[in-house]
Amino acid sequence: MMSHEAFVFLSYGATALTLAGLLIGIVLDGRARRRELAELEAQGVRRRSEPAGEAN
Amino acid sequence: MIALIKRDLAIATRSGGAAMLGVLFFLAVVAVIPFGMGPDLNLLARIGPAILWIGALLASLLGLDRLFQADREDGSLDMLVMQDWLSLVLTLFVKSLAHWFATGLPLVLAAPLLGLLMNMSATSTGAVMLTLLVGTPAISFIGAVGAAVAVVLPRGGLLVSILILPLAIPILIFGVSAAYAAVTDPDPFWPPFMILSAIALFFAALGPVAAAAALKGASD
Amino acid sequence: MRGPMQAVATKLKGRRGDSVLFEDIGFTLGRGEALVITGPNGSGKSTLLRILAGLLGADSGTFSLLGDDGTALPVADYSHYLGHRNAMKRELKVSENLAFWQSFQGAESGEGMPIDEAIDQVGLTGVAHLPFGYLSAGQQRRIALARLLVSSRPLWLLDEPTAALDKRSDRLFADLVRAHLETGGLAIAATHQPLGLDSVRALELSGIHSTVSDGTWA
Amino acid sequence: MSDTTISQGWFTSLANPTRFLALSGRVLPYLATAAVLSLLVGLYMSFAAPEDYQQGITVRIMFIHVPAAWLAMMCYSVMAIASIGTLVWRHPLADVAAKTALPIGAAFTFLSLLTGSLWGRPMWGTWWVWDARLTSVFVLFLMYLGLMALHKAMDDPARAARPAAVLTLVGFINIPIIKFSVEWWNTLHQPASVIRLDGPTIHPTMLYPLLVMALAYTLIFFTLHLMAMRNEILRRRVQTMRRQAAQAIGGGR
Repeated sequence: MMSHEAFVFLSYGATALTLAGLLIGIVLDGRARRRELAELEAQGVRRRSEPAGEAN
Repeated sequence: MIALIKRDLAIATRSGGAAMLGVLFFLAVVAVIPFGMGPDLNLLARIGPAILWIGALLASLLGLDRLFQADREDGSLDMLVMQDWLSLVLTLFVKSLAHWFATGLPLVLAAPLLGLLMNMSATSTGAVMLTLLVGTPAISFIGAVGAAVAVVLPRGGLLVSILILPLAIPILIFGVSAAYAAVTDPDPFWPPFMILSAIALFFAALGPVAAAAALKGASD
Repeated sequence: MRGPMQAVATKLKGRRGDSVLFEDIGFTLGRGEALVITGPNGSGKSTLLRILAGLLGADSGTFSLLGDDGTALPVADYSHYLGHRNAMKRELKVSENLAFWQSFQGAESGEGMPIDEAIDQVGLTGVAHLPFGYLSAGQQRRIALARLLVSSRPLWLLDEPTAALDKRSDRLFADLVRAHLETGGLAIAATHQPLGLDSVRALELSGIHSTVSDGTWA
Repeated sequence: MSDTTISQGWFTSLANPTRFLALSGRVLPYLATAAVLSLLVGLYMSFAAPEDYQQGITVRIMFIHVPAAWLAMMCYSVMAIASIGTLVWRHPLADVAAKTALPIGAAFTFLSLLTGSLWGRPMWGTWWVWDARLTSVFVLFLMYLGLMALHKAMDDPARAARPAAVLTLVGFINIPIIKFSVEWWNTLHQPASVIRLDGPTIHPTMLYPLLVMALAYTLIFFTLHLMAMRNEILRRRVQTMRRQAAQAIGGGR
């Protein structure tokens, strides 16, 4: 039987881990999207509705 | 062949999320049981291994019809079937394996979570995981035969399950009995588990060959 | 150099269900030669090609590839089959699709061209990074043609290769086949597209087997 | 839109994804800072709080369990409102908001289940019981996952938007069930002690850390949600640009 402290520690640890994972996932996803956009723009693809050279 | 595994896994994870759907179905099926049986924790703990096994069996049958159907729809299947016998058997083995990675393995990994929900002991959960780890590949391999037979039929999905279910019964029997043997004292764990492993190996050998025969015959 | 010298078909007979579509089809193709199969719908063009590819069993007769020294080569390893469908996954990028087929169909008969070059050849420079599903029907067909280029196989079996292609792409297709023949390849195609080559022969399936003309084509 | 009341003008300006990107980019740093600060304060307060005479140290799990459960429900409510936005006003950002809230909501639901389970083991002696509160939250978790699967199954986000919105709204009936489950059925889970008509019943030494943690969770949610929305807008932009690129290649030249 684990001590009660262990359960408290596990809860906080799991919460921290899950939230950090979520944050990292979102940040990485954002980077990947920005990279794709940059690639597309490097290839000269422009959005029809936007003027050239729009910053994201 | 590595390329084939990579391709099939990429398709499974990228769009449609076959892997996730299987696990979700597994979760849903197992979660429904307590509603039907009543939330008696002792009862749930007792029937837990069987429920998990049945849920895993149904969940792995769920995606089987897409195993060759998707390749047939876009014409890739022709290129696979065109090969000589040995390469075709190897290809189908690899495809079944990729299918297991995408749908079977996530079920094994989800099992402990469901074990908690069913109030199963750690030993019992571990035993179910171990038997599922051996048993779900067997389902994928024998399922390939059904998928190959049903590939030319419209509404093959339901048919695959009906065709494969009887063949999967031995897997279920020995998987569940091994899982129970791990927790009930006098019964030995290893004999049923070894039989289960033997079935898995046998299906791994038989499945691709039979599926190859079915696909060669079915091409129209 | 590469691949077989000859593709030889003798007395091929094919049927759909109970009705015989054609019989006594025979031809011999040498390196750099092409055979164009024509005929009305339902005359068995696709069936013939699938028999040649080994996807269907012939009722009778044989089809074989012979190497330079006269030994038989497995058709499956030395031919590309392009059916009505493109054999590409919508979810994957064009480059991923082609890379898969390149490694899967990597032939004993020689190296294919790099993926980017193959895409250039079909006039779609710049689509490599796009998911295949984003392309229009004509573009998808052209990528399917690019599959024939990324791994080198001497015999091309093409079933309506120019379906969904516009006029200009038709010419592009003819150029690809011509280039293939010039490097010593063979092609058998069910198409109405004139290839504009001397070495192209024609085989007409007339639909009802009793009127199969002559049979052997020279 | 022809009629331009002030609120609608503001609304339509927000509807422009480019404007939204600019605006959210300016707000995000402040939001993130506030989230981190309140989280630190909340963590300090929850460890400074005295131990409960009944529950001992495990009461500290409450400070991360209860806000997670609240957020799980709030996130679904946000999605439900966004779904109305999709169905009624066809607001282009509404679908983005609903879709990107999904994984975050699922994470909070998962956390509330997990921390609850970790609390239940020492206090109730079991990881899990099938009582009304726990089961309804578990159903909420399944709904989050199901909606995520629905979005994943469609490669065109525009086509997934409306069915997902309808499903989200239908699933909203689960939220009041979760809220009142402890009152409607006699369950193991303790009844609400903070949000009650007659005022909170827990001691202020417990209440304040809980409220600060709830604030921190809320700020974390909005920070993550804004970031995810920006990603989704970029993702869709990439998609459109790719389609345009595909059209342009080999066609005109």
